[in-house]
Amino acid sequence: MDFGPYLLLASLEGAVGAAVLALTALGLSLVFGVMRIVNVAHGEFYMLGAVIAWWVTSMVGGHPALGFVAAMVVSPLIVGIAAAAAERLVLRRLDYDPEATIVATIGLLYVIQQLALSTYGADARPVAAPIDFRVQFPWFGYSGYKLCVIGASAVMMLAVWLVLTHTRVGLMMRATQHDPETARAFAIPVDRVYAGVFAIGAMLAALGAVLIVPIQQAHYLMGHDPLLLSFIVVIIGGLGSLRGTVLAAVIIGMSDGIISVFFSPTLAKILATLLVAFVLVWRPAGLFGARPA
Amino acid sequence: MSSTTAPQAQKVRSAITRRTALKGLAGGAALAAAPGFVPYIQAQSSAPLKLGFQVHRTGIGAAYGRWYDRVTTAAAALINEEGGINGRMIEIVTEDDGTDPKRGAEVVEKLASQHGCDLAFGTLFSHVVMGSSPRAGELKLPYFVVSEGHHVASGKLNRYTLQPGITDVKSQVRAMAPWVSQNLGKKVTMIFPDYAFGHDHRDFFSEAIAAQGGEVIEKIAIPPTESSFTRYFPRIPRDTEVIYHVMVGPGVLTFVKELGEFYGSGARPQIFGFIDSLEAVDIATPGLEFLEGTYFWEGMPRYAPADAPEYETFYRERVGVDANGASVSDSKDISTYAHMFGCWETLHVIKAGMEAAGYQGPDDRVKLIEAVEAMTTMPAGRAHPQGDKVFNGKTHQVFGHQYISQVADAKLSVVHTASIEDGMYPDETDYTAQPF
Amino acid sequence: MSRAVGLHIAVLAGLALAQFTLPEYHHGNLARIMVLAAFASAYNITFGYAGMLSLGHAMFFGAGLYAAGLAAEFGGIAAPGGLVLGVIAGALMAAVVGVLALRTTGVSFMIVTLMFAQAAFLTVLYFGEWTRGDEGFVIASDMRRVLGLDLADPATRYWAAFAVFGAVMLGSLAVARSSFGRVLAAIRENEERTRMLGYDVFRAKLMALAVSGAMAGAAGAAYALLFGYVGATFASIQYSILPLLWVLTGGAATVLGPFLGTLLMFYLIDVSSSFTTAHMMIVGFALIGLILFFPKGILGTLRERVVPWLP
Amino acid sequence: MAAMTLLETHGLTRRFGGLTAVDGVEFRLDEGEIRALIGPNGAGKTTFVSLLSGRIRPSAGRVVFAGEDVTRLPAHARVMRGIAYTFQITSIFARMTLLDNVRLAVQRRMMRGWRGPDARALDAAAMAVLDRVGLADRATGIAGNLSYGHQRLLEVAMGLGLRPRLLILDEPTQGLSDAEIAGFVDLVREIARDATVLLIEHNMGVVMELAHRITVMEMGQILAEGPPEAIRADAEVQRAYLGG
Repeated sequence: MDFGPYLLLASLEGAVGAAVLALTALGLSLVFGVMRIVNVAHGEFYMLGAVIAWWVTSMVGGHPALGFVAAMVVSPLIVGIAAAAAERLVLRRLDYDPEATIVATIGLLYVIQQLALSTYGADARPVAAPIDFRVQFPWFGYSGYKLCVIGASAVMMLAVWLVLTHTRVGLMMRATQHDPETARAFAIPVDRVYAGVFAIGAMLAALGAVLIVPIQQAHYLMGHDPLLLSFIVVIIGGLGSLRGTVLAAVIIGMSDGIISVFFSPTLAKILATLLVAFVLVWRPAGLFGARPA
Repeated sequence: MSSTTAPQAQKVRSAITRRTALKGLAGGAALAAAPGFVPYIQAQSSAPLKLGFQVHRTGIGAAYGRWYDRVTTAAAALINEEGGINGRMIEIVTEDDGTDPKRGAEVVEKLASQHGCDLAFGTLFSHVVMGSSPRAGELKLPYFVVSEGHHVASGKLNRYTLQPGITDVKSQVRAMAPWVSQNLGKKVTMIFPDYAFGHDHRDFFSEAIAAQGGEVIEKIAIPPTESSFTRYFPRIPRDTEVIYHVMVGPGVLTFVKELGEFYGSGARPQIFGFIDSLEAVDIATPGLEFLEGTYFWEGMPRYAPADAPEYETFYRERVGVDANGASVSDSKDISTYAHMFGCWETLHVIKAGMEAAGYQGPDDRVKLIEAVEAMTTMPAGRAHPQGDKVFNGKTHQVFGHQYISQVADAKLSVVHTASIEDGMYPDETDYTAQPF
Repeated sequence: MSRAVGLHIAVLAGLALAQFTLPEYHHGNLARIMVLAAFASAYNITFGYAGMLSLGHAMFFGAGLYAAGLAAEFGGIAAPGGLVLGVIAGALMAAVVGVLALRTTGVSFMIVTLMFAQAAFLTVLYFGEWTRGDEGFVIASDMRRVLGLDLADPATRYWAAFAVFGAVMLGSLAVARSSFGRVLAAIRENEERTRMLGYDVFRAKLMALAVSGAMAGAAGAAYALLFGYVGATFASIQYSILPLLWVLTGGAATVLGPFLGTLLMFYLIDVSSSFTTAHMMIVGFALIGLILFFPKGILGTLRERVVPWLP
Repeated sequence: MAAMTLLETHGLTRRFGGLTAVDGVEFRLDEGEIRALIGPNGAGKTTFVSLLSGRIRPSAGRVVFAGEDVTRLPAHARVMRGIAYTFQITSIFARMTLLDNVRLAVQRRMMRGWRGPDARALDAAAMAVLDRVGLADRATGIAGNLSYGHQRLLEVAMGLGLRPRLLILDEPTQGLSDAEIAGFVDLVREIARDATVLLIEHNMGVVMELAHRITVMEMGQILAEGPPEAIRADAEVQRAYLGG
């Protein structure tokens, strides 16, 4: 294929990847920003979102879109409740100690994964796309649903941004992020904010998963990759910086598509991983994050 | 620890004469037909024979493991119904290896030392085979793998490791080359996962197609952690006549769907894939319509042919699979039909080998291996529903027919059956020269 | 000889004697557990004593594993040489990673080590021509010999594992009781204060990481040579998390904790896998339960309540 | 006192973003003296001593200690040259015993490479230091259980364990009772017999009682310097600091 169309395709692919990644990483970033903890089980919430989406769509009959819309609502809701429960039962008791939280969420990762294996099984199962049309370019065809994913993700991120900046809930979150002690003094229920943020973080991952599941399949080990990529994005974007996260997701998503045009893909992955390590070593606040005081 | 060594050495010697005698009996069928042929009678035990089954119940191999498990259970039930082996029932002792080579080695130890199994069998994923096989060799435990890896025939493993139930990847791939080059095209682009299994395909097929006057013009290796594939497709050269794809793991369906989207309704090269890319996946899944008219390698045809022989139907029935390759209890639960017969046939080879060796207990393990090594041809039948086979005792590897099927009306139908000879290649090792 | 040293000698003596009484299966298990416990002990040096939570120790274990494996496969270097190479490879890798990663602390340190380990894992796959990637390769049996003894022989294997574990455990004990060990503990408790007492904190941490890397490399090389298989699985993330689990179970910053933790988790999985496929769930619950109720692990809790002199 | 110069700075400057916390400071400290550093909050005193001890790097300027330019030396190397620093906010090893706390300091002085001194010599030296600050009878207690005043003393003891040539005390009497302050003053006098002391202090009674000379900082610069009487009389200091 000629270089031009090739690049177009790589960019389209990159944009789809970036759209889902941004949503998922946003969840991780929000949790890190407000609660100062790293949720290693984030990828499993993503997986859970996909698995529940499969369940919902297979129970709802009729047009695939019906099941998909139901999944859009039900899946994040269940995942959010599960996350809030985990926050209550485990993280709060650890007093959100960063290292203890990592250990506990590793444990959570195994528990959720195994739960999925024993109930949902080991197969990768597809979910029908809510809309079925293909865009035929002169050089190649492209899934119309994928283009919709980009739009849907953008809308959802906009919604998150609006909630954070224009609502009382968002204000409480930002106040808690800024200084939990002072927030408490202003009668902000910090405990509930934490539980809420943790749930919302997981729900964003679940939303990303529902969007992806008509493209990829639900599988009990699918959480691994989004976790690593989200890590990368959140770090490059600056820990806790939401704008940085979205920006980094676009950069990583797009470059992942384009780098592999030039390098052996495995080599490209090695380079990308090393890049993240070096960014953290030399700019601990990430590329777009504020420099630490 | 190895207190059995000395007495074993003597039995080896007495077994050699037996083996010479067996050779005259021309193979598995005769052996199976003569269960009473035991030159000397050992103390008969009525306790069941314990066959250790190393299965992938968790980890990346779990989807395959489930069907290996079902087929093994069905085969064992059949063997027991028919009177067991040497008059003894068989008991399958199952241990999950987590599709992990470390746990695999531990499981082999556990089966041998704790459960006191007579042998171990059933491993699929190559890395688990590689991790476990040295331990089996050290424990002197016969280890029958069902992996289709080339590791056994390459000589990298040991005398205790055999693969008599399924053809290895080198043979499968070579058997495809003549038909592909004659019917689909000579300029091939390969898409494969960037690790050992994919590299085997790459190397063996490149060699085989070159021998047919064809050529691999592009090799696209996809990292094993990849979950979206479209961006690799532009690397397929325009003058490609055949795309050869083989993917494994949970991302396979995405891969095939995206390949379809990429070509869409436009002109496309011929597409030939290994069914590994769609094992346990329904061909009628939405998004796979474009596969209509493309070709697949199948280890054993998933959709029952109209003229299926009695033994094929019998096997299908016993393992609980319908004519479309799905579970009889759930039509959405597609089997790993192209591979799982290996467990069935392996158990029957074990049965034939044990009967030929007059196997009574762990002291006869060497005799069992020698008996299997002595096998040559295995005729198609209830014990070998996939078709007749030739076993190479030197390389411990079996060779069988391979099938090429075309997708038509969202079903696979066989268009070519490769001969066993198409998949033959020169021996790379001689395990029989190794001491026990 | 203090009672602390006495206790450790007694444990080693017990392990040496155990091999004459254990049934075959547990005999083999214990050999494996000792090698893995050496890996856990290596992890304990950085995590337990120096307070650095690494999520990348699989790369040091892997460095030792591949150093020994590749040396045997392509260099014709047999077991003792392979072990030495493994130690060097582990230490070297740790030193290089340390120089970079130690510029960060806390969560950043975890992620940097995780990323380096992931890059190392992918590198193994990338050079599949030599490593055979995920499938790995089997080490020829004539490479697995020490002084004419076959490492595949159960007794020899047990003694070799015992030697590696004994050396690593005594090394840990020496570190724990040395002035270097006290400095590491000081860094763990209060890094800034330690610096202002004149200690080169960076160098001390680097040294701890290198020692840990050397030990992990020894364990990796021993694993390759004793069990005959080298594969990418051992460099994957899972093998960075396992030593954390083992150390947490047994007790961080205790010399015997890593062994106890490895032993218990091994049998927990081994026994539970006989009746459930959900053994990883048990691991998950164990991690959560430990961090919630016994953050100091078994021996750490014991030390706090009963035997304060435990090193 | 025909003293030699122990420490001097030339044009020492530290900027944080747009803020210049320490601005071109020229400073000299004689061996054997007790110097007090005073100034209003935010004058840059803690930043200044942090530059001396090496905890933070200067943006410009030089630090010379005992004739050697130590500007580029990291903190731990300066400690080895003889600059000890006690933190403004108590910083001890709270989960260790007092003896262990002091041992760590003493050990550093007695170490050769990573080889420490033998246990008996180390214990004796550490006990001697604890005795000097009056904490010997609590040696086996856990540091974190001490009262605040005693923790301050332990912090000084760690400084002493290093046998420094220059001991920098950052607000050592903050939060102490009057009786504790009196004891502390005696202790500093005693320390000053074989070390130079630079102390940041807000308690003017302590300053006047202890200091040989006083340096007054304001807005990152040295406003005045001289013996206590002169500073007390200095109108500018009065305005800037004492009464405003």
